[in-house]
Amino acid sequence: MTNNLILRVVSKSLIPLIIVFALYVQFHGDYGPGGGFQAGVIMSAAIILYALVFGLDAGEQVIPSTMLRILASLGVLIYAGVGVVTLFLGGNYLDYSVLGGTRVAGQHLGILLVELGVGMTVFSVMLIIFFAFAGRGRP
Amino acid sequence: MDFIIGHYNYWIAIFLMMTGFYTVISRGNLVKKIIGLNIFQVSVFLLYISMSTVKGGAAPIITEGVKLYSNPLPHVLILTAIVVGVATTALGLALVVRIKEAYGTIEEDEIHQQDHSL
Amino acid sequence: MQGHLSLLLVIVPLIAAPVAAILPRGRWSWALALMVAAICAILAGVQLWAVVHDGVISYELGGWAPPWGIEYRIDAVNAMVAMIVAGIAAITLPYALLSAEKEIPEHQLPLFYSAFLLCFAGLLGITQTGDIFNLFVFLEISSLSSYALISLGQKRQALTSAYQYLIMGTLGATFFLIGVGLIYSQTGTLNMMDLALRLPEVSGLKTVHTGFAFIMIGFALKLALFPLHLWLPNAYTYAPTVITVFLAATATKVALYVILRVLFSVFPLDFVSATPTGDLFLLSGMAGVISASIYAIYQVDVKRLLAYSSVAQIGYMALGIGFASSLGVTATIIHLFNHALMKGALFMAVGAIIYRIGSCHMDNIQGLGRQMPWTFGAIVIGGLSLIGVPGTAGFISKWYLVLAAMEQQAWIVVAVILIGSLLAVVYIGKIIEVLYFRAATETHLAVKEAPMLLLAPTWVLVIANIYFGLNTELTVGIAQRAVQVLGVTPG
Amino acid sequence: MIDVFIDVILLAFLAITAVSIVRMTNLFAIIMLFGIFSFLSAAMFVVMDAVDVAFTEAAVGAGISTVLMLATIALTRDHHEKASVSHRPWLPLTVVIVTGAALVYGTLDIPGFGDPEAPAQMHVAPYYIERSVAETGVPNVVTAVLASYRGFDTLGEVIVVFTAGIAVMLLIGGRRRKSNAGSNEGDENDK
Amino acid sequence: MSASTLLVVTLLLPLLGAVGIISARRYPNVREGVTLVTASLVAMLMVVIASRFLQGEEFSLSIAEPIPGISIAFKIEPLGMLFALVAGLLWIVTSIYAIGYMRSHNEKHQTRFYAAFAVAISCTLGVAFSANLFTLFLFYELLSLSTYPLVTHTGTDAAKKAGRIYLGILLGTSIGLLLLAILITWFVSGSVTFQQGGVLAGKLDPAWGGLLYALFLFGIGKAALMPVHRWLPAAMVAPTPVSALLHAVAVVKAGVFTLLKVTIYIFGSDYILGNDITGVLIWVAAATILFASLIAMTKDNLKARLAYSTISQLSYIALGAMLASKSGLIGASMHIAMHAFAKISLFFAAGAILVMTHKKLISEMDGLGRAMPVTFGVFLIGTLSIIGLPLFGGMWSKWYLGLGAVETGQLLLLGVLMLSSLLNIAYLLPIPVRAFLSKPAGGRHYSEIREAPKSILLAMMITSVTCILLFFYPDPFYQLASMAAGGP
Repeated sequence: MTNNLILRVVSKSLIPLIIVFALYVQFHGDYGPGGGFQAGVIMSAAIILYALVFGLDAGEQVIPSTMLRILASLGVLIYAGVGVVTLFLGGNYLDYSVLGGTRVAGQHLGILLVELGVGMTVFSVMLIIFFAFAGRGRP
Repeated sequence: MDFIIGHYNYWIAIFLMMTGFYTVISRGNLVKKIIGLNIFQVSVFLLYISMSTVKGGAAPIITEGVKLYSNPLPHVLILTAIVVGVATTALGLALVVRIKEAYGTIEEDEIHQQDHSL
Repeated sequence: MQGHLSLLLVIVPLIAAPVAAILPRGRWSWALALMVAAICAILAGVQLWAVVHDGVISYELGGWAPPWGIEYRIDAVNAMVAMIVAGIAAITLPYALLSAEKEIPEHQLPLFYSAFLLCFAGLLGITQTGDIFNLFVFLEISSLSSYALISLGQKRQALTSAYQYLIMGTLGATFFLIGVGLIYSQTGTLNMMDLALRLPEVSGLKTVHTGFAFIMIGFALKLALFPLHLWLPNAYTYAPTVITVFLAATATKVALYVILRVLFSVFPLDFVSATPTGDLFLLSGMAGVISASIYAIYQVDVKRLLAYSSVAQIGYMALGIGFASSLGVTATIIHLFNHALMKGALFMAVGAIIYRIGSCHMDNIQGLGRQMPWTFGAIVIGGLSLIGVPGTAGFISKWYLVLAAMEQQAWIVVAVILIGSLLAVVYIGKIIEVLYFRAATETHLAVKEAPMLLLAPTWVLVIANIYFGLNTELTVGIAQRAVQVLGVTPG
Repeated sequence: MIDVFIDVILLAFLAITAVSIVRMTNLFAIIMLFGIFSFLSAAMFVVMDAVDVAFTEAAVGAGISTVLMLATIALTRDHHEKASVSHRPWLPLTVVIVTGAALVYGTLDIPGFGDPEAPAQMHVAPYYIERSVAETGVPNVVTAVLASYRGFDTLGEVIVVFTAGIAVMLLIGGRRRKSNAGSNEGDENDK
Repeated sequence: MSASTLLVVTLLLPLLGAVGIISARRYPNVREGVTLVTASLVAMLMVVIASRFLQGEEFSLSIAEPIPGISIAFKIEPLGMLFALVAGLLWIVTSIYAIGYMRSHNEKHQTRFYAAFAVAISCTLGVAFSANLFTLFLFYELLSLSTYPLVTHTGTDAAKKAGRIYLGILLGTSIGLLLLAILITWFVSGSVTFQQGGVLAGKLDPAWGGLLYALFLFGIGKAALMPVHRWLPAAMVAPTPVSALLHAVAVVKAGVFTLLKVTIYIFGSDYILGNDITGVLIWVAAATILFASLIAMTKDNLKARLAYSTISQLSYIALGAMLASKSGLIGASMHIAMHAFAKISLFFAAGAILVMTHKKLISEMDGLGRAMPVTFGVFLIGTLSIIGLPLFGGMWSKWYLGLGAVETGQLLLLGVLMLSSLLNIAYLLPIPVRAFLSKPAGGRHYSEIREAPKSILLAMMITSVTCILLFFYPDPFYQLASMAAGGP
């Protein structure tokens, strides 16, 4: 189906929208439903769609697997790292209050950061899994 | 009557759980087992969320003038549980793929035959 | 400050895992894992010391006071279990280097060690936490990673065993989740101490009973308590040797710890004693000891034989719980510790044989005892400890267990324990006779003793088996302390 | 009353889907039904004011899981379950019935559906609703609890995802090896 | 050397010997040298310890205390001293014999043989010196394990089968019954330490006392009471020196020794006599004496006959123990020594015959006496000592056993003892007599048959002469025995 013109055009225009939506979900999680996890899934969906339409190799060229592996680890490290930072700033583990000037500011920043970590890991792991399954089928 | 109104939610959730549970322990097809597992878990989520709902309560997003909210804690727990669930599913399916490659089948009893006919 | 220590115990391997995953070489990841395990062992030691000397440690994660935030709460019980887990990991990893390189393809080693660290962190997380849902999360971390690790075994049965374990394990975890949900619906809290406070007033409710039952069944599955043990023999037989060693020595112990915790410190005693829990544990324990030991006798694969003996040993621990007397639980906790030592040593020794000839099937290992005297020695001493010969750690556990049984006038149980030991004599004797008193086949005359890197860790555990058979201040002392903490009524 | 109505309808659909999943043997159809099942439950979550959960369930259950299952049967290339009723069905059936009965027994004195006085609603939860904005400045209480109050759980959750990634890479990462190593040699030792 | 160091050295010496033996496996002569040196050192140490002990020195030592109140500890008391003395003295003799035997019989795995032998001795000493039931049990088990390779030495299927029966019965009874008995003892009395007068008196209802004693009686499989005697005849497939070790030096003696220890220091003779604990059980011993003798008569295989003779002789000791009267205990204790020397002479002779003529069956031995006068001379002496005629050490133990029976008014038992002596005559005496007097079958001459090698002859002479000496100088054994029995 990779040579279906309409499909290509539609998806080309669709993918950016999906990504924007993902970013919205990522950063609007504080106020509405959503957050890093959902955002990660949606973001990965964008890439998966791309890979489905333009072929697996094209998909893997967008984000090489080593890159994914590093991103996945990075996400975890960001999350856990925030905790370590709070430790060094004299708080308990993952006590964001010490991150900013005020408690609330600190909390806000902390939540933002960890959600980012979540998003990264989920996004890249979803892709890792997808590519693993899809790649297994190839001759 | 009130009792039933107040509980049918749980009971149907339990019914769903048991269909999933049954699929897991009675079926021999490895993929279907995993689907059963998913149904089992999703229904457990239903049970949790049923416990969190408050009649006339709003979604737990603080907004002006809303007094009553449903209980956010089970929501959080279930969010985590959902993620755990999908992780398990992915791992399980990956195993199924490998088993298919190694045995050429994903039917439990055929696999047993192969291992014991040796 | 001690709080931070208890936290680091979990966080260090947690942070190390992703790093290990992206390192380019297997050996680098191994070095990292080894370092982490060593650090954790030290931390666990300090924590144990601290707990024994200045009492319970409580740590508020995220700075939120329980029950609103998650709490780490360490007393003598989980401090000891954490010590076992960390210690075994630190002893297993030196062993892992060669063994794993032999059984796992090089390009997978970084991921392998990453998964190992995740499993390790998961188990520690379970022991440390004071929050029952957080416990579930870390349970899943350790479970998922162990499914993956088991599936890496060399034979294809490893895949099916891993799948079987995945299904069983997930069912167990879901049962636990259901139980937690039901309990929550009546108490509105997830913190164990808080639960202990609020359960007495609702302990009459049907919901609480059901919840209790589901939590128990869930972890009985994880513990491989007879008759829910079906996944264990396969998993232990086909997993890579290192993993078998690690899981056999730690995973079931952690599950047992959770059962102890829930049974004695979360739920009120009169509630538990009102239920038939004790008798069920006794029944399953006795059935497990006898039947699993008999199964073990008929095994032809040494790893599998030891796996069945593990089921039997779990039965002994169940007996101790069943008495619900302080003496019984003491025995259980002592055995929990000692069994980690003996099974660790035995599986390591068997692993050394596999390392040399790539199999531990009775037909292939004939007469190897003469070629590999040190390995053989380890098996003999480990076996004696398993049988419970005086002078070994195994004897101590059996001694306390039998005394506990006599205290309850439970003469049948006494008989079962002794019969179990006799059956152990038979299956250990079988291994020893094959290894030493049968002539080695020509092909095996060339086999050399296992390398130092495998022998040293094995013998550390072997010597531990003897040391803790002669000096029990540590084990018994901590066990009795733990029993006080759990608040088991004196028998 | 209307919400009760929707509620009942959804649950009925759920039940129907679940049962037909058990009964059918065409894996492809089963997976599709499962997708529907988790969509329905997502809708159910919305009805029960659990928007975040609904969102996630839709994205994961209906999305990721379904895709993965399809990928799997695409790889394993058999779309039909052997009608394996050969297993004695009464044993699992009894197990299931006993378990179900136990659960129903357990719900008998659980507080009614949506009861605001239920203990679950009384003890810990109110604290979050009252204080989260003041303490974290995040109006979405779920996010606040998820990321801050129970932030450590969420760290665990991320680790779980990561673990799954590692596991899948270990199992089916990289190209398929020609001979499934270890599958055949060494088997003579198993019986 | 201080008392405790002396004790440690004695226990460790054989182990060091074993290490030396293994490390010298390439050089047979060195290896045997090590064996002899170690054995003689041990023998000397025994004599030294015995003399210092008789001068009233205290030997005690505690190594570890695994469970509060239960320690791995050693303490020499008269009975243990007696047993250790016998074992220590006989090891050197056996070693001398073994060297000759193993070489002329050119057996395999000699290193394993000597090493295991040394370990077994060390365990025996551990049993002898143990200060409490726990320590005794520990070494009792180790003794079973360390003798297993000796029993299965030849490695034939028969040997393996024997080995299985051997371990099966010994470990089975010890774990199933003896350990249980120990646990119960601890449970009721809170102590497992051996002490004069026993620990159970007043703690255990006499009704249960008999049951507990039965647990001990059958739990101590090494004492080979019927019906747990099967392992002893089975084990005769082992090489003769091993049989010597089993029958005379270590194993069975460890069994009856344990029984005596339990009787004297756990139950206490007063407790037993006062409550008639052993009233019924004593007949088990009596029955064993008679049945074993009868079975012995039916055996044509020399070693088998000797094995059953051992079983009946052991029951003398068990019987003496259960009489629990002063003389009875003295007799029992002395019989450990007397029977040891007599029986070892018999086995040495049997082994010599086997080595030189490869004859196992008694019926084939007519006239051999002329060809091997020394060997059969030794056999004769052993026989007479077993029977218990004057001029031979065996007489003393029987004498005191008889007295014991009279003291306790058990005249029927006295009858049993006399009857069994007649049976002894019936199944042992014919062997040397026919060997010397009757003609070889088929009228041929054993011109080609010569006496056994020097070392074998030497060993046999030593033991047989000792049998006679023990008649004239029963001290120090008598002294130790009477001390053990709680007399002057």
